[in-house]
Order: sequence, then structure tokens, then C-alpha cells
Amino acid sequence: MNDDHKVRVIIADDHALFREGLKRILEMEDQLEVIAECGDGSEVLGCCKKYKPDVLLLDINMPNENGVITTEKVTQHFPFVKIVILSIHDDESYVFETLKKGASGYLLKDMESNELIHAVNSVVKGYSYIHPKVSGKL
Amino acid sequence: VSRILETAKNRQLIGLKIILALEEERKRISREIHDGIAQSMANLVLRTEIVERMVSKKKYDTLMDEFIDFKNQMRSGLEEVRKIIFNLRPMALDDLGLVPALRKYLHDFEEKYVINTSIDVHGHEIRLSSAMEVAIYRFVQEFCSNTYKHAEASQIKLDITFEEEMISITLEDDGLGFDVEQMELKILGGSHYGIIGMRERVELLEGEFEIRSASNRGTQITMKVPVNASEEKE
Amino acid sequence: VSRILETAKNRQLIGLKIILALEEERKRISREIHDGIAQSMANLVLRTEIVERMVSKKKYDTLMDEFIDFKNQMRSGLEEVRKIIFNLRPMALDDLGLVPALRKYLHDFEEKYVINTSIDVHGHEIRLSSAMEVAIYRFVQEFCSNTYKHAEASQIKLDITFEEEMISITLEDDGLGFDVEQMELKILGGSHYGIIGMRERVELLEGEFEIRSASNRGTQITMKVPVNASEEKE
Ligand SMILES: Nc1ncnc2c1ncn2[C@@H]1O[C@H](COP(=O)(O)OP(=O)(O)OP(=O)(O)O)[C@@H](O)[C@H]1O
Ligand SMILES: Nc1ncnc2c1ncn2[C@@H]1O[C@H](COP(=O)(O)OP(=O)(O)OP(=O)(O)O)[C@@H](O)[C@H]1O
Ligand SMILES: [K+]
Ligand SMILES: [Mg+2]
Ligand SMILES: [Mg+2]
Ligand SMILES: [Mg+2]
Repeated sequence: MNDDHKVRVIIADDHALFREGLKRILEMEDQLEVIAECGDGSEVLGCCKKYKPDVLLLDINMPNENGVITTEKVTQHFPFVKIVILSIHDDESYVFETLKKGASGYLLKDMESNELIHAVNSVVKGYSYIHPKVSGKL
Repeated sequence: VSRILETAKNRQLIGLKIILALEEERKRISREIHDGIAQSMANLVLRTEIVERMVSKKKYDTLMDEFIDFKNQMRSGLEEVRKIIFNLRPMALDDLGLVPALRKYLHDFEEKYVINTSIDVHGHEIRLSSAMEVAIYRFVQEFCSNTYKHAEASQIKLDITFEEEMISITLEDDGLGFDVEQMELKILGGSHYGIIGMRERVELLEGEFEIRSASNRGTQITMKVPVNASEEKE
Repeated sequence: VSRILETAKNRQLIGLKIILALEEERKRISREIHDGIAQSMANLVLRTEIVERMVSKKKYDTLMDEFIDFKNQMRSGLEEVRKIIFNLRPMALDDLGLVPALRKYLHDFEEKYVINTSIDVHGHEIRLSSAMEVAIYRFVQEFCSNTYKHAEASQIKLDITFEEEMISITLEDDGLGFDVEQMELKILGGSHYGIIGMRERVELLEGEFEIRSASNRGTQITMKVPVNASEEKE
């Protein structure tokens, strides 16, 4: 990706305050930009189609369609979109399943904000990023 | 009153339904805690991160506003936690007893669903065994939730009578009502756990249970339990 | 296998037992949340007042320390909440399905009780109805808890076979074992509900259930359920 391009991020989470918090943190970084948000699992695919993000921050438990299924669909339709899962669960089976279905990153929602920034930057460069608390369990 | 639910075969079905009901309830509670408490705690961690970042980036001018936001969100997080604790099992029930817990419950219910409620207590109010208090509390909860879901009623009356050896609870709404036999068939046919649960709990306390209802004539349910019944049937 | 367990009385007892167990569970969780998370959040709410003064006095260094401490408290609260959710009903069961949820369960069990576990999956893994997935999960849970409580075993093997129209689960430990008839008499004596519960759940799914055990020869339990059984007996 081009150096003078900002990284375009979509946030998908049904918790509005949490979305807003994420946005605040991401936008404190010059090279990151939040281009859209969505709070319903069934709208994520449409949102990716419309905005063509570089990175999708994706919550697992959302109304109508959960993040696991959404990961599979987004990967299938938009393989260039890098997915970072955001979840409460520190359960390694969630990490396995979502990575298997095409996610590039897995973060716990009580992460440090540095980890969030680092994860977004890493997946854009083609690396994967797994929260240290769960990567130890794998 | 019909006896459909009391045949051996149906009793078995009811046992199975109780297992399903338990799992449904666990699922509901675990989602509630996940979506409520866990999310709001994660959000608070995130807010802390925001404030920290502002400090380390020396954005002091907006810091106070951010902090006030944060304080408010923490308060509402605590509210959320309290609500979930209350829904799980109101501590007032254990700490203060049945009648105060029911007053609070009905008060909240009235506010939330705009259905009038009244409570009448007769006789000498005493503390009951914990199993009995919770059974009666759940009984009232289920009745009210049914009235809200099915009855289109404007009024619920609760009457609690403490007698020497017996306590009786009568609940009444002025809603649509139903045909009792049809309702029992409906229960056996699908995922309806409320009335079965009421009955089982009353049985657990060696008490009696009666439903009176008819189309457009409202619904009345009574439970009577002996006060000195063995705590649990074991 | 003898039919001692099939009396109506036992059926009813297990229903009652389940109602009581759920109530206990609710009470325990609500206390846990109350004494843990709610307390620490209430405490933090108070502390924000102090922190607010630091902000207005521009004491930014001490502010950071406050926040780090605050975050740690939130994180350990969240840790507690995760455990509560997982123990009630692992969301992975609904989100990911039976096999991933069981892997995680056995992994944790192994760590906690130092009993080796292994899991073998044969056939084409598919998602089952929610009632079936949870029944199988609880079945494995009860087996493991029995092995831990009664068997003095060093090893549990789980085999799951997905067939066209059937799923079969076999669990095996290498522990003390028991005489099956004696065990059934013991169960009839009251206050042992694990194996009755397993049987009920299998019945709910119109499946089959078999126990093989003998003194010092370990225990093996198999359940087979038709995959296309009506979701619930309705
Ligand atoms: N107060 C009421 N007014 C009108 N209809 C009622 C009332 N209470 C119960 N019913 C009828 O009886 C049926 C069975 O009630 P029950 O509480 O057992 O199940 P449910 O409310 O349908 O489901 P669940 O309680 O499991 O959420 C209801 O579906 C409804 O048709
Ligand atoms: N894996 C096993 N190894 C040895 N004995 C067992 C095993 N599983 C069950 N038993 C025996 O069978 C009895 C009945 O088991 P069951 O699970 O029904 O009840 P419990 O474990 O005693 O109590 P509960 O499950 O209600 O906590 C046990 O008390 C024990 O004697
Ligand atoms: K992808
Ligand atoms: Mg969510
Ligand atoms: Mg109901
Ligand atoms: Mg047991």
C-alpha cells in the first residue's frame, strides 16, 4: 500500500460507545482513518462492498450474524480486506476458528490501545497479530 | 380445572421440558452478562486508554471533558451491573424478605410496562424459608411477564395472605384470558415453560395451584403452600 | 442395563432438582458479581472524584498511576466475568459448535485436574441442533466430573463419530469403575443426579445410552442420537 495513503478502517461492533471509543483512538493516529461504522452483523458485507476498507475491525457477537460467519463471507468476497477480530473471549477456539476462516488478527477488547494500533498496522503489511494473552495458549 | 398435565406421559414430557428450560435460561443469562457487564467493562478499559493517550500526547485542553464522559460511563456501567444482579436474584429477597422484594418488583414493573399494579397483604407477615420465598417471587414474576406478553391487561392485583399454617398468593389480571384446556395443550405442544415452572415449584413446596381464566374474562392464579413444609423435598 | 431408573418418581425428582439447582446457580452468580465486580466498580466510581481533582490541578503524573491501577482492576474483573460466562454456558458452543467447545473444555479440565484427556473426531463434522449440542456437551461434562470425583483415573478418552444419520459419543476412563446394578441402587437411594440427567437428555433426543463398567476395569459410557430427530420432542 502507498505510503501517502491513510489506512482505511471500518469498525463493526454493536456496542455504540465501544465503537466510538475505538474511533477516537484510531483517529489520534495520523496514518489511520475510520471510514465507516456498523452495528449489525448482516450489514458488514454491504459496508465492505461500499467502502472498500483496508482493515475491518470485527466484533464476534453482533445481532443477526455473528463475526465468525461474517469473517468467512468477507474473506470470500473481499479477500483484500484484512480482518481483525475484537472479542471478549480469551478462548483459543475462537482464535483458531476465526483465523481459519480468514481473519488476520485477534484482539481482546480490554487490550492496550498500543496493541490495537500495532495490530492494524501489522495486518496491513500482511502480518498477523494475535493478542499476547491468547497467543500464549495456542 | 383440567388434569391434562398430570398424566404419567405428560409428566415425563414436563421433566424433559424443564431440562430445556434450564438450558435456555443459562444461555440467556450468559448472553446478558456478556452483552451487558463484559462489554461495558471493556468499554471502560478503552476509555481509560483514551484518557491516557491524551495525557501522553499532552492534549490537556480536552482532557477534563473526556474525563467527565468517562466518569459518567463508569456510573452507568455500575448501574448495568446492579441491574443484572437484581435480575439474577434480588438480594432484597434474602436480605429483607418477600414482601419488600415484591413491592420493589411490582413498582419497577409498573414503570416499565405501564400496567397498574397493587399489592394487598393480609395476616401477620413473617419470614419464610428461602426456598419458599424465592418460589413465590418467581411465581409473581412469571405471572406478570405473562400478563405483559399475552393479556393486553391494564391492571394486576396481588394478594398475599399469611395464615397460621398456610400462605396463599392470588394474582389477577384484567386482560384477554384464555381457555385453560387449550392452554395446557399448547404447553405440551411447544416451548412454553412458564406455567410448568410455576406448577413444579408449588409441588416442590407441597402446595396447591389453581388457574382460572376464560376468554376476555382475565386470568387468576392462586398458589397455597403450607408454611411448615419440609424445606426441600429431599 | 436395568430399568430401575425409569420410574415416574425419579423423573419428577430430577425436574425439581433442576429447578433448585438453577436457583442456587443464580444466587451464587449474583453474589459473585456483587462481591467482586460491583464492589470494585463502586470503589472506582468513588476514586474518580479524587482523580478529577488531579485533572483540574494538572497533576498529570499521578494521574497515570491511578489509571494503570484502574485498568488492572477492570481487567481482573473481566477475567472473573469470563469465567462466569464460560461456566454457565460457553458461548463457543453456540458460536463455533460442539467440537471446538469440547476441545476447550477438555483442555481446561486437563489443566485443572491433572487427568490426561484426548479427543478423536471421526466422520464429517457438522453443526447440530442447539438442544443436541448442549446435551452432548453436558454429557461430557458430567462424565468428566464423575471421573474426577469417583474414578481415581489418569486418562479420559472422548470419541465423537459423525455418521450419516447418527452421532455417537463414547467416553472412557481408566479408573476404579463400579458395578452397574449397585450404582443404580445407589442412585435410587437419592441425591445422585448425574447419570439420571444424562439419561434424560439422551431420551429427549430419542437416542440410546449405555454404561459399561466393572470394579477396577474403568468406565465407558456411550450415547447415540439420531441427527435428524425432531429438534425437541414437540
Ligand atoms: N395472563 C395471561 N393472559 C393471557 N394468556 C396467558 C396468560 N398467561 C398465560 N397465557 C397463555 O398461556 C400460555 C402458556 O404460558 P407460559 O407462561 O407457560 O408460556 P409462555 O409465556 O408462552 O412462554 P415462556 O413462559 O416459556 O416464556 C401462553 O402462551 C398464553 O397463551
Ligand atoms: N467414572 C466413574 N468411575 C467410578 N464411579 C463412578 C463413575 N461414574 C459414576 N460412578 C458411580 O456412580 C454413582 C452415580 O453417579 P452420578 O453422576 O449419578 O451421581 P454422583 O456423581 O454421585 O452425584 P451428582 O452427579 O449428582 O453430583 C457415583 O456416586 C459413583 O459411585
Ligand atoms: K481476509
Ligand atoms: Mg457485540
Ligand atoms: Mg410465560
Ligand atoms: Mg455425577
